[in-house]
Amino acid sequence: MKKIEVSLDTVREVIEGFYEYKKWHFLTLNGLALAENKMEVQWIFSKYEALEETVVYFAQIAYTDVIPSIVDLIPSAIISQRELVDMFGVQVEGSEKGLYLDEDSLQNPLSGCSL
Amino acid sequence: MFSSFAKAFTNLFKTPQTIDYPLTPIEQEKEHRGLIEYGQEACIYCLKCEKACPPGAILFVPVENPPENEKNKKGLKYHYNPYLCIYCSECVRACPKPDEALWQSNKKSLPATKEDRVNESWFELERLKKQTD
Amino acid sequence: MKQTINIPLGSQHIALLEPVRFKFECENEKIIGVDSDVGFVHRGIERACTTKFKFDSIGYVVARVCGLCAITHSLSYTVAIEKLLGGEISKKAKYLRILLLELDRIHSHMLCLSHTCENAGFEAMFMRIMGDRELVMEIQELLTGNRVQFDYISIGGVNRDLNSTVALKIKENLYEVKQRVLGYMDEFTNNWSLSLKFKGIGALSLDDAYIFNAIGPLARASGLNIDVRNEIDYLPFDEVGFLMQTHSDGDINARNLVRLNEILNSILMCENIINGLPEGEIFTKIKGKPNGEAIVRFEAPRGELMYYVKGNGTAMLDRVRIKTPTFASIPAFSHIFVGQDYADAPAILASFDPCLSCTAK
Amino acid sequence: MIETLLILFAPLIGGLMYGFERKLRARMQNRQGPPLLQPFYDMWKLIDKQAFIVNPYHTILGVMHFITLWIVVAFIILGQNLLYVIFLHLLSTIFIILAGFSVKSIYSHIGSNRELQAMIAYEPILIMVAVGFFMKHGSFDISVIRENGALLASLFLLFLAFLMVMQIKLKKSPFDATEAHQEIVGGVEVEFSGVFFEFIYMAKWLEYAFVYLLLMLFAGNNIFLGIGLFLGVFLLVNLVDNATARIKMKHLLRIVLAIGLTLGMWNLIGLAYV
Repeated sequence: MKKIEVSLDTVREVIEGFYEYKKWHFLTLNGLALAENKMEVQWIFSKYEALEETVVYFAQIAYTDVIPSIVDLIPSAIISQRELVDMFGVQVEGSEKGLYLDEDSLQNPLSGCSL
Repeated sequence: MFSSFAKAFTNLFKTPQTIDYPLTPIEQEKEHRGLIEYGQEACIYCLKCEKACPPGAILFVPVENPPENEKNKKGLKYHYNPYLCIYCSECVRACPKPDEALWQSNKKSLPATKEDRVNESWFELERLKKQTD
Repeated sequence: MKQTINIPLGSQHIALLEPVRFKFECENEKIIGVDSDVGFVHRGIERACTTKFKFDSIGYVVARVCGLCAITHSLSYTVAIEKLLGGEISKKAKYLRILLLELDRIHSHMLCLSHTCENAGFEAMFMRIMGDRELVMEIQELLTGNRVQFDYISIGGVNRDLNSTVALKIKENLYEVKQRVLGYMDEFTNNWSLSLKFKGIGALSLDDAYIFNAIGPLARASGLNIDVRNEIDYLPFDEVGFLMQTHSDGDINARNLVRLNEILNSILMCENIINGLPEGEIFTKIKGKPNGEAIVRFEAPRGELMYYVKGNGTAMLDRVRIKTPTFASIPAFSHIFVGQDYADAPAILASFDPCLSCTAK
Repeated sequence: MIETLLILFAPLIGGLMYGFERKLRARMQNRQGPPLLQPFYDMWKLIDKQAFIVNPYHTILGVMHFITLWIVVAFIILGQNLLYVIFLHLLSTIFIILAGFSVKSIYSHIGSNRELQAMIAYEPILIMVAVGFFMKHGSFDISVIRENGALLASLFLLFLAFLMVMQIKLKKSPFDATEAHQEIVGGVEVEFSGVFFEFIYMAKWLEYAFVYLLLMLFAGNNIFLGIGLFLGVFLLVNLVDNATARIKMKHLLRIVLAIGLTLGMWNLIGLAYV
């Protein structure tokens, strides 16, 4: 597992430069609640037909930040982005709330601050 | 298509695979993981099983009159909730005296009815447990 | 005037006994747009793993994410913890883990095949495959003590040893299953009415499989070489005879054939394991508290399953992230539906082998 | 007297046939299957269910469907005109199609659509069967057909075409797309409930009686051939049901019209010139 830190401003460019759709497999978008109202967002990729090659791009952000969308680069990212929005209550460009949780359920269950 | 056709026809003359369930009982495997059973005499009250149980289906709660077991110093009583149990047998593996104090049978638990009062009385025990901790 | 009709499939539907809703926008019976909703029964397992349970019992919690691939969930989690604790398990335990993993794959694939047949309106085939699936369920119960929730994996090894009578029974039953599977192979390729329902229906091209990050049998049926068993090193899949099964058509028929071939390959692997089971302990005690982060991937019957685990040196974990196969394939699903007939939609859906209890974890 | 009793008990006989068929089908699939009287237990249970009227026309049309079908079966038993029987049966099907269109459920609409398309496929064949009998006997009367000898040999191609119709009318694979419970949850019957669904359920039994009574006409006055034909075809229908998947509506139309009409035409041409 290789971890590379990026910032929210550059993440799109980095992923655009890195992602070759026949070489890399986009696994998922992962969130991680940190202390002091911060969270970590991870974009996880793995290489096709390679032994244990996982690359994680991560950025540490505040809950108020808006995460840029990568759906135009990787269409299947939409589903993870919407999950991130539902579970953490952060904003991701172009991803609405409400795919995983209903309105009357506990909101943002995984975020460290809202509970 | 014709093999299915022939199969459907030959199946007419075979004994069906399904059984008349409530009338013909199901044969239980000997090694089936079923209810947990407890032998009070052998228990040394180390509470390892209680700590190991993932869903918390085993509780040792103090009673007013301690049972006749000299190893039981705090006056604890074993309680087991078969409807919470996931039959993983972690408790049996944690037990220092398996087969005597705690073992797994191959019996299945019966469906809970209202009379079993699995919820309320169990919640009461859980509250009691919290108080003693 | 309104030109299209909306046909709902779910959230309760005969063809799919799981809470998911697809809303198809149709012209006559041709689907031109798909909308899906999956969040009917969110169970909050990820949160429970970090707030309610200690790390050593989470293996049993995540096994309850899904009934059909329970073994893959608990195995992935356990391997992640073993990675964090730095323990090495015995070779025999590794072999037994693969054995149960492959048995699970066999019965899960059989369930999917039977369900696909039922949704194509072929009830007899459904009953036939379901009946034969009992052979596998039986040996699973003998091996682990339960038919569905195996609870076989524990941190440091496996819970039960394989004795010689069970090994013999497994070999006998698997031989029988192999004969039956060869029979299905004939049925799936030669039945005229099934070919009308399956050939050329619900196709996914190789390029689309790359673009939508398709996984599992869905991707392999389109010719994409993705099988996590090929990409991991913590279990010795290459030693027991793993071979990747692919097809190039990408339609329902191709998916069925990929699944059938995988069953045959799994049977072969199980036989190899039983014949060459190494001597040794099945359980090694691993001590410590997890610290750090680990990503573990496994090939569940439906595709790639990913666990991300982060520990902080205490008994409670910081984060358990479960990426389930069906969840990751939803964009690909929605893409395939467009342009198909509504009459084919249930069969297409079943051929994806969706597992909504995984998705709503 | 026997005729009156037969007419009165026609739905029950159909129900027994349906129950037996469920048992037979279960055995073909290596199962035990429900008890023989399961359809009647179902009926008993349905009485307890709340009868929900979506709209009055829908309910009335459903009941009309049942009554017309009963009259159709009565006409066959009484030996009336075969052509009338076929057209009256058409009317009963139209009732259920209208019922399907009268509610808002999309499944019901698709079911009605499919029912209409299926009608286009099988109706010409039914009429050709009637014409075939007319060309042999010079009369459409069922009583005349029953008095004369078996026509199975001379109408054999029409008989083959009729077997396809049976598969559609009895809603059996491969031609059961009209009901297709995995796709459209039963089609036209989806909005009926409680006691009103019983009428639709009984209409299904009457459909059995109707189809098998038409089949027996091929045996004419030969009772043994009639019984043999009934048993053989009963088995065949279920075997085919167990060996095929449900094909789509467009395939159904193509196959039934192409093969069925051709077979029927050849038979009629043969009757006219040979």
